[in-house]
Amino acid sequence: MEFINEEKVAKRTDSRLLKNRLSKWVFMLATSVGLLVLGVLIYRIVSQGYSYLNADFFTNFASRRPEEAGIKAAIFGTIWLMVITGPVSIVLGVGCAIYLELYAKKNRFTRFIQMNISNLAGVPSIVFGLLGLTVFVRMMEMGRSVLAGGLTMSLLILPIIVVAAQEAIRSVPKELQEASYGMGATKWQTIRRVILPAAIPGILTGGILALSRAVGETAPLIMIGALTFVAFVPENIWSGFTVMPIQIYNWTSRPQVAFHDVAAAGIIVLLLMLLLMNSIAIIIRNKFSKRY
Amino acid sequence: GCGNGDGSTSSNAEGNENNSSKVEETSNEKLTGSVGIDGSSTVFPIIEAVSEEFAAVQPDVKAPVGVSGTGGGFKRFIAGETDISNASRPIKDEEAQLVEEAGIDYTEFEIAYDGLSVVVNKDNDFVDQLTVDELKKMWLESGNVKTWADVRDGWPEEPISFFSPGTDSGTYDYWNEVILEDEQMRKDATLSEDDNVLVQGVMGDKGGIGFFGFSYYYENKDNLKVVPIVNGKGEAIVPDHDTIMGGEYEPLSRPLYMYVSNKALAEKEQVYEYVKFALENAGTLSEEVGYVSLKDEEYKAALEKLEEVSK
Amino acid sequence: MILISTMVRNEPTIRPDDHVEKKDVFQAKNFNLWYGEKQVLKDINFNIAENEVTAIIGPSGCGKSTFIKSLNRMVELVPIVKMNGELLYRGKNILDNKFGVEELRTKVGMVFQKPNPFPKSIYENVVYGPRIHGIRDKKILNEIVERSLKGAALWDEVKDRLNENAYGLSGGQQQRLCIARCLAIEPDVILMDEPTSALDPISTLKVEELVQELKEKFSIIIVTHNMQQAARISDKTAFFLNGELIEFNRTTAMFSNPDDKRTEDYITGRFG
Amino acid sequence: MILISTMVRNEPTIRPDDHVEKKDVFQAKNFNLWYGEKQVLKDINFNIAENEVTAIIGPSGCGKSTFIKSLNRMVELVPIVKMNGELLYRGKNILDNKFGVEELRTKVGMVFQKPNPFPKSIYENVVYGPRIHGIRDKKILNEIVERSLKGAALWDEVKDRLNENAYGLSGGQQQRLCIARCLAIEPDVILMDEPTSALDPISTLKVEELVQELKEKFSIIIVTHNMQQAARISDKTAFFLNGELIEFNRTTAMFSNPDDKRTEDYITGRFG
Amino acid sequence: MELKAERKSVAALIEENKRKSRLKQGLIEKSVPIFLFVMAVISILTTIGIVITLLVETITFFERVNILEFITSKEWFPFFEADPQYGIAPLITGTLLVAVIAMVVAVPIGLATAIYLSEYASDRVRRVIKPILEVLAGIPTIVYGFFALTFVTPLLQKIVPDLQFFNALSPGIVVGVMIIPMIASLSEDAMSAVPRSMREGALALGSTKLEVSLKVVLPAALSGIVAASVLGISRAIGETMIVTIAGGSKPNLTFDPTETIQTMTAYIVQVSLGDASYGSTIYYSIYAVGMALFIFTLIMNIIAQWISKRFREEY
Ligand SMILES: Nc1ncnc2c1ncn2[C@@H]1O[C@H](COP(=O)(O)OP(=O)(O)OP(=O)(O)O)[C@@H](O)[C@H]1O
Ligand SMILES: Nc1ncnc2c1ncn2[C@@H]1O[C@H](COP(=O)(O)OP(=O)(O)OP(=O)(O)O)[C@@H](O)[C@H]1O
Ligand SMILES: [Mg+2]
Ligand SMILES: [Mg+2]
Ligand SMILES: O=P([O-])([O-])[O-]
Repeated sequence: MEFINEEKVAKRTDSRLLKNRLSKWVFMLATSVGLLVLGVLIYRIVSQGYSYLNADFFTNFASRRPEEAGIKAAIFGTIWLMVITGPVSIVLGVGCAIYLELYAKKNRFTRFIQMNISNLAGVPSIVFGLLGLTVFVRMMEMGRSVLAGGLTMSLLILPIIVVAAQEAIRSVPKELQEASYGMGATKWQTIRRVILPAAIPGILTGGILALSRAVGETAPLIMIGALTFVAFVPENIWSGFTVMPIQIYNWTSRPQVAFHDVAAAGIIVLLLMLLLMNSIAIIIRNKFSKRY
Repeated sequence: GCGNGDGSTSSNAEGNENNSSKVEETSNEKLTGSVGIDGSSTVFPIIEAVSEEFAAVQPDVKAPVGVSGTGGGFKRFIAGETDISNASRPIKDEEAQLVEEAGIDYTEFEIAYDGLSVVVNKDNDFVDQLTVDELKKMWLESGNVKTWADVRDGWPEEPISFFSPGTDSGTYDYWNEVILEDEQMRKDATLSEDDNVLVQGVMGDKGGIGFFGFSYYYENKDNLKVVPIVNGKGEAIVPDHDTIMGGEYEPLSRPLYMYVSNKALAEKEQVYEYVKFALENAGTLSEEVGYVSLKDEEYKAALEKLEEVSK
Repeated sequence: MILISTMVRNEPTIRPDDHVEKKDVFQAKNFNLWYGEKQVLKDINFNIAENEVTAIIGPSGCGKSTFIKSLNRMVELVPIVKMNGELLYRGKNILDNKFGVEELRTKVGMVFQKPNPFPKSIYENVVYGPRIHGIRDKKILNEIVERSLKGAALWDEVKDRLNENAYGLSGGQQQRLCIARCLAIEPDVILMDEPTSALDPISTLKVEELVQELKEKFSIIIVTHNMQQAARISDKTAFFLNGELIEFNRTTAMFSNPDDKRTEDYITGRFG
Repeated sequence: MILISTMVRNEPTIRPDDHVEKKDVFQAKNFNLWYGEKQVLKDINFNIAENEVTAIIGPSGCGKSTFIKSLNRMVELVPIVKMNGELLYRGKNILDNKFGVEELRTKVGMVFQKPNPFPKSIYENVVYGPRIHGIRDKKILNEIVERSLKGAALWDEVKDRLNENAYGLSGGQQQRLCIARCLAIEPDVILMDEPTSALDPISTLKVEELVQELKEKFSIIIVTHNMQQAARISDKTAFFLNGELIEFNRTTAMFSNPDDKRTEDYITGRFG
Repeated sequence: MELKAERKSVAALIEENKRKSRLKQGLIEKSVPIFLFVMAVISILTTIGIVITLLVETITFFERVNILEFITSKEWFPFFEADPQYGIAPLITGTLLVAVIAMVVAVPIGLATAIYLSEYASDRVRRVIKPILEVLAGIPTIVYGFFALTFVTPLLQKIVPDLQFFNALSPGIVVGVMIIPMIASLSEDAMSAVPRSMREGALALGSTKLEVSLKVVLPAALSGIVAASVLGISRAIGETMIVTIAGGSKPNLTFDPTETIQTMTAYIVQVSLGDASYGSTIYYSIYAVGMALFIFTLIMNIIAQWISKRFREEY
């Protein structure tokens, strides 16, 4: 009872409590920096672009006249890109995740694959662009097609999907697997009927979030040379195409100031699309998160 | 311009034979297929307008336009990736040789005039005019210009920032040829294939100076100050529609070009139609996007040339 | 003063079936098991008779779960496991690699500590087993569902909501659903690993009653940490300690008069 | 036949200190507690005397942990908690909002179910409390460390590796380290929430012995699910059921002759 | 009796089916893992693809440009035919400048945000703020680039009069803002992974929330936080569009954030916008720069993984 002097402790407690109270505000302030920037960014874009946001904007192709410029080709291009990137990356990613989580022995090679995936997730997108340019566009002679773009993007988001799918699979309670094995189910039966259905929400959530990354990426498509003025909707996987970020980039680099407003309108559409995708992901996540 | 060499007819005929059936099948009314276009960023606004209008006439033909710069466009043209290559300078001899080696015959069409515009920041109130020699001194590595005072006595001792189109651009080549006379451009210039970067750069930098196609100045004339350039007669001329058309704005006025593969013209109906449409409408459209049209006779002559090579 | 014997069912010590010769469903012969380097089961020898409830008790970590998971080879889900000795199911050595685990597990069902229904409807849970074993006929499946749920004493409670998600059920109902799911493929033996430890007292009671009924048709091996439970429901009890089988005896005998000092210490709560 | 009284320490029923008037450290008066809408503690009334070991027993979910966490207001970490009534610590109502929790918790230490040392060195763990209270003097800190570790019967085992990470210790050592950490700020009361439930028998024994020693200087309130443990180490026992305090009595009295039928059922293992 | 008879029938049915499908099932069980293995290997093929792509063209590049010059020369002027200079140093300093500025912005703010979210904010607040912050990470970089150029740079020019229009500061700050959510989120994960019991232990000793956060949670989560920061650097190094648009395209060996710079990524974009053709040295140079970029980020990623593995706390 001699070291802890009650009076001293009490005195110190006051200053400790004050610091404690202040710190909350400091942390809150820091948090609001991010929110503030987001607010400013969105406010600027909306105030700049909303006047161009009408039905025509969605049904028109690009034009030299700002009033007539529309984003149709880019929207369809983006959708085409997703139609290729989504299935390819999800099938590959989930397959890889299943292998790693459920089949692979914990040996060196598995660890190597795992490490490789983490590293791949950190490779700059522009390097994927170089890969796409060299392998898909030039070597495989796909040209500047939707297919080349879609495959490049698939590889870009593959690691994200693998990691998300692995997490989803891992979060399926072990007990469920045990229950299935306990009934005499084979491994694949257990995977197909128990693990995958239970992991699907997580996989979809991760997949959609990864896809939304692909939707917003510009640099790799610049590398493989997605085209600038496109006044058509891709018809097949060999068509040339443009996507929303490229179209926006194109508009921002126009000399006419009015096009910058068009770009802002395009950004609004892009953000709405991303918002939609994220909301779907969040809904899926919330809907299924409390199941076990 | 050259390129309508002897070899053209033979390879032309060859292509025709191989694919004649296809060509005949395509109805004149409704065409399909695609036209591959790439090249100059200077020419881009015109061709974009052409493509846009063409889409109204032939909605099923895909005519996307790339912007790789003149040099970049030629590289793709040589690789056979495009049918039409836009250029803000005539094709270089080396390029022409490569095209020939690739077995591609082509035709050159002039489609409009441009006045290469030299601009400075809007707040710059002392630069009233520049001579070609001053420009050269400023832009050469060897000119040792650091501040405006180094350019002309009496100008303030403020640093200059230089903005130039990238080396793949025809504009750069033209500048290189006319102003720099093929000497080394200064290294600290910001180079960009994206002309808007140059516009923004000069706009945002008090000591900025840059040059690019007239249309980029024209669209931003409220935010930039164009510098009158002293021509051969000693007059300081501001680039505008009349001075460019009338030839007073020199030496920075230049024609803009389209290079078209003869084989594509002959084999692909849609390419032929596209080029024809372009030549018929280039005058109006180039005026609309801020360039200067050629004379009507020149377009007429070009159309005749088209008929000839695509036979 | 309370006698511990009041914990044990009031039945005559010599029970009528004592002289009936029952066959053994499982026999362990010098069975050893390691996780990696660590030996978790040491030289286990004992026979488990059919149509009886065999309880396995012992302090946490003594290897109870490991042992019953060996009986349907679920223990092999841990990759580092190594076993030797013999483990005979109805006379066949299940450690023999030629013995198909799927087949074994079809015969030897298992109920786990935490109720683990699939996140599907009640109906789908029950027909899971039959389905994976290729039974598709809707009528047969319906029949199986009804019979299994009745067998697990759950039918009356859920018959009107067979298509609702199993997670809507209470913990005790979920556990009985898991038992029903297990019954659906008509196993021979049912392994239960602390099936009531996550349940409230009333649900526990229900499951205990159910176990009593089920032993008419199945052989049941149940792990429990609750000695009173072992005393209440089992015919024989095995006491494990540090991976060794210390004592195996009729439950009544073991609880009233343990042979081994350690058994006595454990059941009187001196440790564990 | 085993008598349950063997579980209880062999001490005379009337103990020498029975007539000494001890002061109360805690008094609960009509204390109620809700988590959201659910009432978890109902009208609790009882007094906890100083320099005694008070055990709290009861089936899972009856509110034991909630109760002792109320005593140092740790329960307020659950945002939805609501309390009323009075909870007096040395005569002052701690539910009074003016009473600083930091101060209260300096006086009322707590040891948790799972050992929770900080991921720092053993030394740093012990001096954490003194440090935040402004003690910087190296010499004093060293002394505190030695005394606290000795107090927690850990000094001899760790004195040569004070700078090693606390996670290198065994579970039982970690738990004693947590006790030492708690002793370092010289509390008045020590709350313990099932402090041995994650420990092996030998470590359990050590902690139990320690508790016996500590009560000389501190008042100790200990939650346990192990009735034998309560019987072994506590002076008084409180039996909780469904949020109610069913019975509170001298431990010897309660285990040999419970007043309430439910207490009897519980300590004989009829439920829980 | 009846039950007994029926029971046999289901068990028999199963038995029967088993025999019938044994072959098919055996085949599935054997082939599925092979199939999945192939998919898993695609990730490796991708890496191999990247490495080979970069390597082959880089080697060609070094056949034309001395590798020593590449590493040691201080000038990067590839576009001048007469006397091209290929010293990657200016691109690297440009890249690092942006990355450092970004980290100066992102680490304190991201960390403070993480502390706020994990230690102070109520569950509800966290559930609202976190997804909103994640939006910051999801905004296409092209939008940020536009924002940096047209909003942040003019704003900064009012504060720092000497600021060039294209500079490292503005994109640096904006890249920093972009990676705030990444650092905040990963750090928050690391802090949330610190067991509740640790906080309770500290609180029970009379600590204030601030003390719990700074003295217990933060040190315990340190490895996760450091790993998050290293990943943040890696992200900043690889960021392309923001620096391309707002950083300028003037390779500049400087550490002055007010000057125009060019990053490695921006150079690659600059060249590919001009569509460098096969065969030119410039064309190969983007692969060499890409290789440098790849190596940089690879090292960062490996460091991050090493940190989070090596120093993973076993609570
Ligand atoms: N997957 C595993 N890997 C390594 N060791 C394990 C594994 N599972 C269990 N063990 C160890 O094997 C021993 C026996 O574990 P087991 O789960 O069989 O005990 P138990 O008697 O069932 O205990 P409880 O009553 O806690 O369930 C323990 O020491 C445990 O630590
Ligand atoms: N954070 C919480 N929010 C809501 N309800 C809670 C919370 N914590 C506990 N409860 C509920 O309060 C009741 C009492 O819980 P408490 O943890 O005090 O029980 P306990 O007697 O300590 O049980 P155990 O022996 O399992 O530790 C339980 O019904 C529990 O479900
Ligand atoms: Mg167990
Ligand atoms: Mg508790
Ligand atoms: O893009 P250019 O017109 O300058 O070649």
